[in-house]
Amino acid sequence: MSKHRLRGRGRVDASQPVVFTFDGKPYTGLKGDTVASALLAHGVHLMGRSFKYHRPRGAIAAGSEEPNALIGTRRGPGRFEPNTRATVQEIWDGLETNSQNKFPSLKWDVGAVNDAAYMLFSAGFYYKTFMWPRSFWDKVYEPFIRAAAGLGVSPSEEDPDTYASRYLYCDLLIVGAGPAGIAAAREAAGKGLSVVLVDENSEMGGTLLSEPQSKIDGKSAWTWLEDELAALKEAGVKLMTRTTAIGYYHENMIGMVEKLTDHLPTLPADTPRERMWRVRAKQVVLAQGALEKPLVFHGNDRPGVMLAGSAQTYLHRYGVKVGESPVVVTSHDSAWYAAFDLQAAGAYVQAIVDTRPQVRQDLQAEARTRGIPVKLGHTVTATGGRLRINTVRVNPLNGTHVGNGQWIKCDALLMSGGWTPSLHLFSHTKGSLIWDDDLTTFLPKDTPEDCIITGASRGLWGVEAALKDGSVRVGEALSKLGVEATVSDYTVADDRVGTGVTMRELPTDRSAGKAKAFVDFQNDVTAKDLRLAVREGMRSIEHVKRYTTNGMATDQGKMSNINGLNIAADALGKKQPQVGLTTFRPPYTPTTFGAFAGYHRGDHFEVVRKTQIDGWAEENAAVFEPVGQWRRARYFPKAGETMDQAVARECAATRASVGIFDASTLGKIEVVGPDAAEFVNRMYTNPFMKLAPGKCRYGLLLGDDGYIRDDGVIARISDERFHVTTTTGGAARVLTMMEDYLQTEWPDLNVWLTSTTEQWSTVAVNGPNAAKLLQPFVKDFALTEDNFPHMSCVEVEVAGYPARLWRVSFTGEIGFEINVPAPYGRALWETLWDAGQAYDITAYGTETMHVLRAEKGYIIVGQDTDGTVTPYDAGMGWAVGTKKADFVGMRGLKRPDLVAKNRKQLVGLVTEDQSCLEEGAQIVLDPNQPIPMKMVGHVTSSYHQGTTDHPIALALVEGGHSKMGETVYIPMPDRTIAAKVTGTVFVDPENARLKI
Amino acid sequence: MIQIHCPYCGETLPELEFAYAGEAHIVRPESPSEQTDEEWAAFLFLRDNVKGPHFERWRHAHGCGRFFNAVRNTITDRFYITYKAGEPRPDLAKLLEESK
Amino acid sequence: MTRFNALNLVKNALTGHKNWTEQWPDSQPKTEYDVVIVGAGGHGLGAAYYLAKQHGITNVAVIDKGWLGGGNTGRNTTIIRSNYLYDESARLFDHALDLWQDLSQELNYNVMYSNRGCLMLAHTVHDVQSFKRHVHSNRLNGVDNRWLTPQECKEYCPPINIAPDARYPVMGGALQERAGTARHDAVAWGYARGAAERGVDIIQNCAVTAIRRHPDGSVAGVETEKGFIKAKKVAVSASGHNSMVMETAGVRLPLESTPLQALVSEPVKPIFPCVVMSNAVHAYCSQSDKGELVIGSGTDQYVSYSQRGGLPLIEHTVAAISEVFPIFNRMRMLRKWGGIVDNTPDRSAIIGKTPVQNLYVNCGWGTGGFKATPGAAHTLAWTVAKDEPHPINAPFTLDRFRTGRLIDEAAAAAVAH
Amino acid sequence: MSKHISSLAPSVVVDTAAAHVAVTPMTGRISLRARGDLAAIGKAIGVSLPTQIGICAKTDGIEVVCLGPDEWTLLVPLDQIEKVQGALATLAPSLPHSMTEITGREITFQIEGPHAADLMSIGCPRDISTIKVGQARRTLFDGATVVLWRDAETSFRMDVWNSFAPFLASTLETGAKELAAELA
Repeated sequence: MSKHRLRGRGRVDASQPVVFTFDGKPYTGLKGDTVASALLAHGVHLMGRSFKYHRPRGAIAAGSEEPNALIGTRRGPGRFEPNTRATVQEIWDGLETNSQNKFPSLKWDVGAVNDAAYMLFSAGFYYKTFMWPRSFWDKVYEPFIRAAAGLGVSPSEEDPDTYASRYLYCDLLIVGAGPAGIAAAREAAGKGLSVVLVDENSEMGGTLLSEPQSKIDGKSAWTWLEDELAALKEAGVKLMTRTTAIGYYHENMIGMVEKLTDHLPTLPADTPRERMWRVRAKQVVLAQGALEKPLVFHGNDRPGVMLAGSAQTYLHRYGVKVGESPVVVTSHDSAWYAAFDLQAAGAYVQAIVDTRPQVRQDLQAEARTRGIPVKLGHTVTATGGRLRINTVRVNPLNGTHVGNGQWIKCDALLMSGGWTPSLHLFSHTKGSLIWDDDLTTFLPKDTPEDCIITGASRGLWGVEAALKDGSVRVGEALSKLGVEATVSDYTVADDRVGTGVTMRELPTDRSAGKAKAFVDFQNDVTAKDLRLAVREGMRSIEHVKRYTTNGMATDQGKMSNINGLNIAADALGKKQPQVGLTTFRPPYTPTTFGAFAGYHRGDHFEVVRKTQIDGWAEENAAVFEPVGQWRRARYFPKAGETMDQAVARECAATRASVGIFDASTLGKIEVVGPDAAEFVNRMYTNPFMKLAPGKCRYGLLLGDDGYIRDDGVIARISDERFHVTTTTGGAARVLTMMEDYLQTEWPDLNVWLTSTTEQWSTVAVNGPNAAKLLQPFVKDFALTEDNFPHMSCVEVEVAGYPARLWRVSFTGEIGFEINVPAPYGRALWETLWDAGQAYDITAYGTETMHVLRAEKGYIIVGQDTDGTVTPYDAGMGWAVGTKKADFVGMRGLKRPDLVAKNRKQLVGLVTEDQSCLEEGAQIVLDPNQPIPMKMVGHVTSSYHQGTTDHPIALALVEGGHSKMGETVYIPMPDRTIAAKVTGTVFVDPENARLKI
Repeated sequence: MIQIHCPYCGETLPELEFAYAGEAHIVRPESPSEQTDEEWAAFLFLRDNVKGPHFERWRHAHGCGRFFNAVRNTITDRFYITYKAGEPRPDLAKLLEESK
Repeated sequence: MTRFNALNLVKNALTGHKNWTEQWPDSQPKTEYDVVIVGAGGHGLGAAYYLAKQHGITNVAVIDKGWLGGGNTGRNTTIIRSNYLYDESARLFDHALDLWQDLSQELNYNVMYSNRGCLMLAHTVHDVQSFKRHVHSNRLNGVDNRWLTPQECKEYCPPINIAPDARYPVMGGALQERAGTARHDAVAWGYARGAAERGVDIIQNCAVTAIRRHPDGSVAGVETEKGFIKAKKVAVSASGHNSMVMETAGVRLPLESTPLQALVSEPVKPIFPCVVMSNAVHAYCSQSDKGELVIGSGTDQYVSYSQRGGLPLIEHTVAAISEVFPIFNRMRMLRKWGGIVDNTPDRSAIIGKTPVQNLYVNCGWGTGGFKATPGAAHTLAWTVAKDEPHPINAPFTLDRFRTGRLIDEAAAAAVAH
Repeated sequence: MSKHISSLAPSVVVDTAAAHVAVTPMTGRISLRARGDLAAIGKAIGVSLPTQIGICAKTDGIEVVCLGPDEWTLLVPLDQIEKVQGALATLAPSLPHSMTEITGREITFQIEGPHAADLMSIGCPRDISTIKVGQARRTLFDGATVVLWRDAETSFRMDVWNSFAPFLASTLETGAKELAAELA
């Protein structure tokens, strides 16, 4: 049994010792301990160093609001996280922890020199200096500031754990399982509702865990708690512990993070570390309780200075005495009970120091009975001790006058500045707050959400008040849910209710300018910093916060916001609500990135769409590229080949004999109905009314602004049926755009659209031997020039599968696209592959496809166009049905700038020195001009692996169509390349190769 | 994540099933070629962007696929009403009155 | 006003910091100004500063409905860069970048401009083409931006995952070394202090409810919560609320306002040396001097002024960060917040004159307004002072939406195959 | 890398105490779009078309769900597709409609087991309990559009475009194992 542990006290399991390490030293705690409670049981208060001044710090709290006791936690390789709150982390055998922000050790930290020079590091000091010499900021000052800042160190390895998420719909969600939350749950249970009760702690009970003395309806608090939770469980209430409601989003959506494994000594299989619950509740009850406020005085941050309520928690929940000879300093009744309980547990309370001149008689009597010296109307002006408090200076207060100080020896100082309702989630709802002068705090007012707030979070103190309030307040939610609202009555004996006053900085006889009275502990913001900010013109609390960083530490102002506001308001001479409260922002407590990422990491980060032929490509060593959501085979290297070599081989083989290509990702839309032709005609620039069934036509799709959006080949299958193809990346966009026009602008048209992208696997075979390869597999249909000319389509059987066979070419060679129902795609591919061996068939990927099409001047939307290109710019005026009454984009094309002279137009480029241009390279007319140069265009596509005897490029060039034969220049970092402007067709301009 | 009532499905569903589709009741002119440049620019680009009740379109993209109209308060993000495409613009004053 | 320097800091330290003076006074509106600027963000305050400093126009009020710097100035992820594709954009943002370099000295206020470099990662073949186009265009425009291989990306920013089998493999990156970050609040405060020192009134917590016009159509002044304020000229720079304010003057804008979210992690020791942007994955990250990872999220899809934003977007953003920087998966999010951004159809700003005489606008900065702050402010001041476009802001007219002469940085990165 | 999935090769994706997930064999599917005299269509194909979105109807060998105000998906045995197509074709031109075969487009996962509904809740943002037994909905699962059929309290079918199937199979496998671990 460690020195400060009380046998038989607390909810820890004395029969289960747990060994963990802190800074390499092993400590034994008990099952149920947090790191903080276990260290405190060993008398270890020093747990960390502060952000700016590197001052020694201990745990000030016992829960998730802890700003000081932040540690690194490790579970073997890859499982390390910084800034873990020691007051929350449960211990398990083998847990490794370490202190942070210190060098070389926690006890001797050289960073503490900052503390000595603290007068320089006042609020906003860095805005006022580090400006000279100019060059020093990047090289000297900033690196120095950065290295000094930060708390723990980042993880450095990939996280081996998994994370999960789930949606949950329920009738009633209750956040916080203290007395108010449990009472609310009791009224809701057993009424046929789905009820969820959630608490961030490892066990439910809230305040009751720290106040076992109270008796509820005749039962001891802990017995009552046990019975009540069992009854709730029995009634079907979903009870969730270690689950933090992190944010309140639109319309009663609550994000909750459940910690599943951080408390376990061994990790169970298939179990995620954390799970994000996205809860949608019809009604929400917020019962998050209240947080105790520190008092603000010189030296209030020394290890051993702690919130009185937290000392109570350590005593009752963990059986740990945080000091043997504590002093209590308070402005609120509640801390008196901490003194009484500690005294009862065997400590010698040196004094109760209360800033109030008058305190309840019964408390004073009780202190007398217990033999505790009481100092009413006193203040604390200093503390002593290097790494742990050993003395406190106490002075009498006479009005505003501070009398002579007296040092009292102690080993802990328990403070209470009163309580602040926890309004974080309520504020996320955009709920309004109202200032309560009596309680000197904000209280909840209205919220637009279906949300009720109860218990201490609306300013009620005491177990009985909380129980009754929870029971009553949930009634409104129950009525809205259509069940009877019932109310239970509660009688609580030995309840501890109290009142207090709110203090700003405690009065002192020392120079206020030199006092280190901390408001935001972690960020080392003192009361004088806040006053300085106000003096410098920061009048809004947001300005004060941002100028001083008060409330911006990892506790997000839970300890500091209200104290900061009170002091700033005082400095401004205004009431608190006129100064404002900073916005509470999600998450309620710092939340693991992994919990947000959930399943979406690594292979599962985002969907990877695969064609039915993808497996063949994978087995045949394809190199893939991501294209939108798809992965596509980019090229098929043979052993030792580079991409360029592979592409050159694939290009040559296709032009020489036959190549095979998986075109399944092309978007496909079936347009069906009596008005199908009319619809396609309105959407695309080209005329489609007279396209005969069995024929295909290239189609250009514009936006109504006149710019090219997409393109593709469109086949008329029958009078009332079109098979439209789109680009791979554009498929979803185009279908949405078509649906938009159809549903919104032309609902009178009798036509329907169905996505058939994935109905078909599309195998393209191209090359002089394509027809020869394919013919034997095509049932009863001759692939001759006469019977099946270029740009035709037919429904036939291919290799035994029903198919839509197209005679189209994106390569300039004889080309076919065979569409078969998707599942047969791979079988068809393999059939053709096997038969193609006789023709040295070559599989090619997107890269070769790009080269072959560029040699023919076929554009790729999104590469040769960029959203600012018209059909005329692209040299495709032939595709515009100028005689049509209208099509999408027709009016847009006539806008002034779209008909202006000297627009960028698509041309070919051939370099004079046979070098290959870089895609994206910029083009100028005068290579000798100074920078900034007048650029006239850029290279959109460029290849050297193709079948021409020189590299080719496509480019958008100002007035390019009238610059044929002229020389333009491409200035590169090392040289300038000259190129001749040409047409865009580099291979077979007569299209002779298309003929069978 | 807001919740949206699809007037076709008759269900209130999470936003993830829906796609926003811009301001509502912007009708593509009958004869675009007769539009001036100013009129066409207004059709393409000018939007009310109101702070408060906003007429807008949504599509139940991962459900019935329909585009529909809605009035939503852009300050609270709450819907006053959703209604089918083609139905007339609801009386805003009446809607605001009812929502009180 | 006390000069900010090390000597004064030491002097004040020795006297308990009692002698620092107000950085700007709490001004009440006068009845009349030469220029009223609506919106006390970095752009508006900066414009007032340059009006006073460079154009000698000091009878100026900057009016805000809340506290100065409380809009997008105080809510952004502070990325500063100028490697834009089009000449017009590159000139505007590079002008701003030039001003950023010495802004601390100019304002005698350390805005902590840190040119730690901005690396834009390419994850697809299309990204590579697009970013190389940027690199070449920038080079010929005199804007620094260079191409890095995946290995060089990793060396520049070690947390980047360059595994070739990643869902979005890193295929390279475009690095602008002059780019970086700054302390956003300090920019607003520095301009406010500098403007106030030169006689500008900064009027906070005073909403402008309408712009009033003379019978001849020209601007007469602004109606505010504290009454009418006469003004010879009015410039509106109220990001997130420009549509409403301008509507009262009868000017409709091609804007849609959407919620934009951002978040920070808990602070850790230096681990992330630069700014990294990954457009394909939607991951934008840097590390503040305080040690927090500062992460930009996306915009929600719908028009909204709620500053609330949804959880799914944040989930996606954090997943993207973990995808590109897997070592951060066990880090924790400290807080997230929302802003309202005005988006134009071409994602470029509108700066300058409006159809209403003596009414000027500076709007439509989308998610990228912070980096432009000094440049936008400087050229807006010129335009207001001279009633004519500055050569740099001249292309950013309202009229371009009629003519079709857009500056479409978004379309230039369009994806389709 | 996730596996390849084909409706030609039905397979078990995962089998745990919480849920069993399998790829079902290929079945015939037709997307039907129509307005007007739905009774005539119902008569022609032998099953009356439900008019409320999400409602299903079933007769021998043919199952239909209403997915939109003018949209239905028909599930028919492979050898019956032509017959249904023929029956619908006779209605044109007097009754305009669109009929598109989508047999090859989709993969169907059969999801059964005591925690099948919980498994749906890991990827489906809507409230699963509002899909009553015998109904179906088009919705989202882990980012992909799916049609979710509820055949029993603990039995679902999920239709998804085939390219998304490997990704969703991985989600379902992870989830089923996770749910089983909770039971342990």
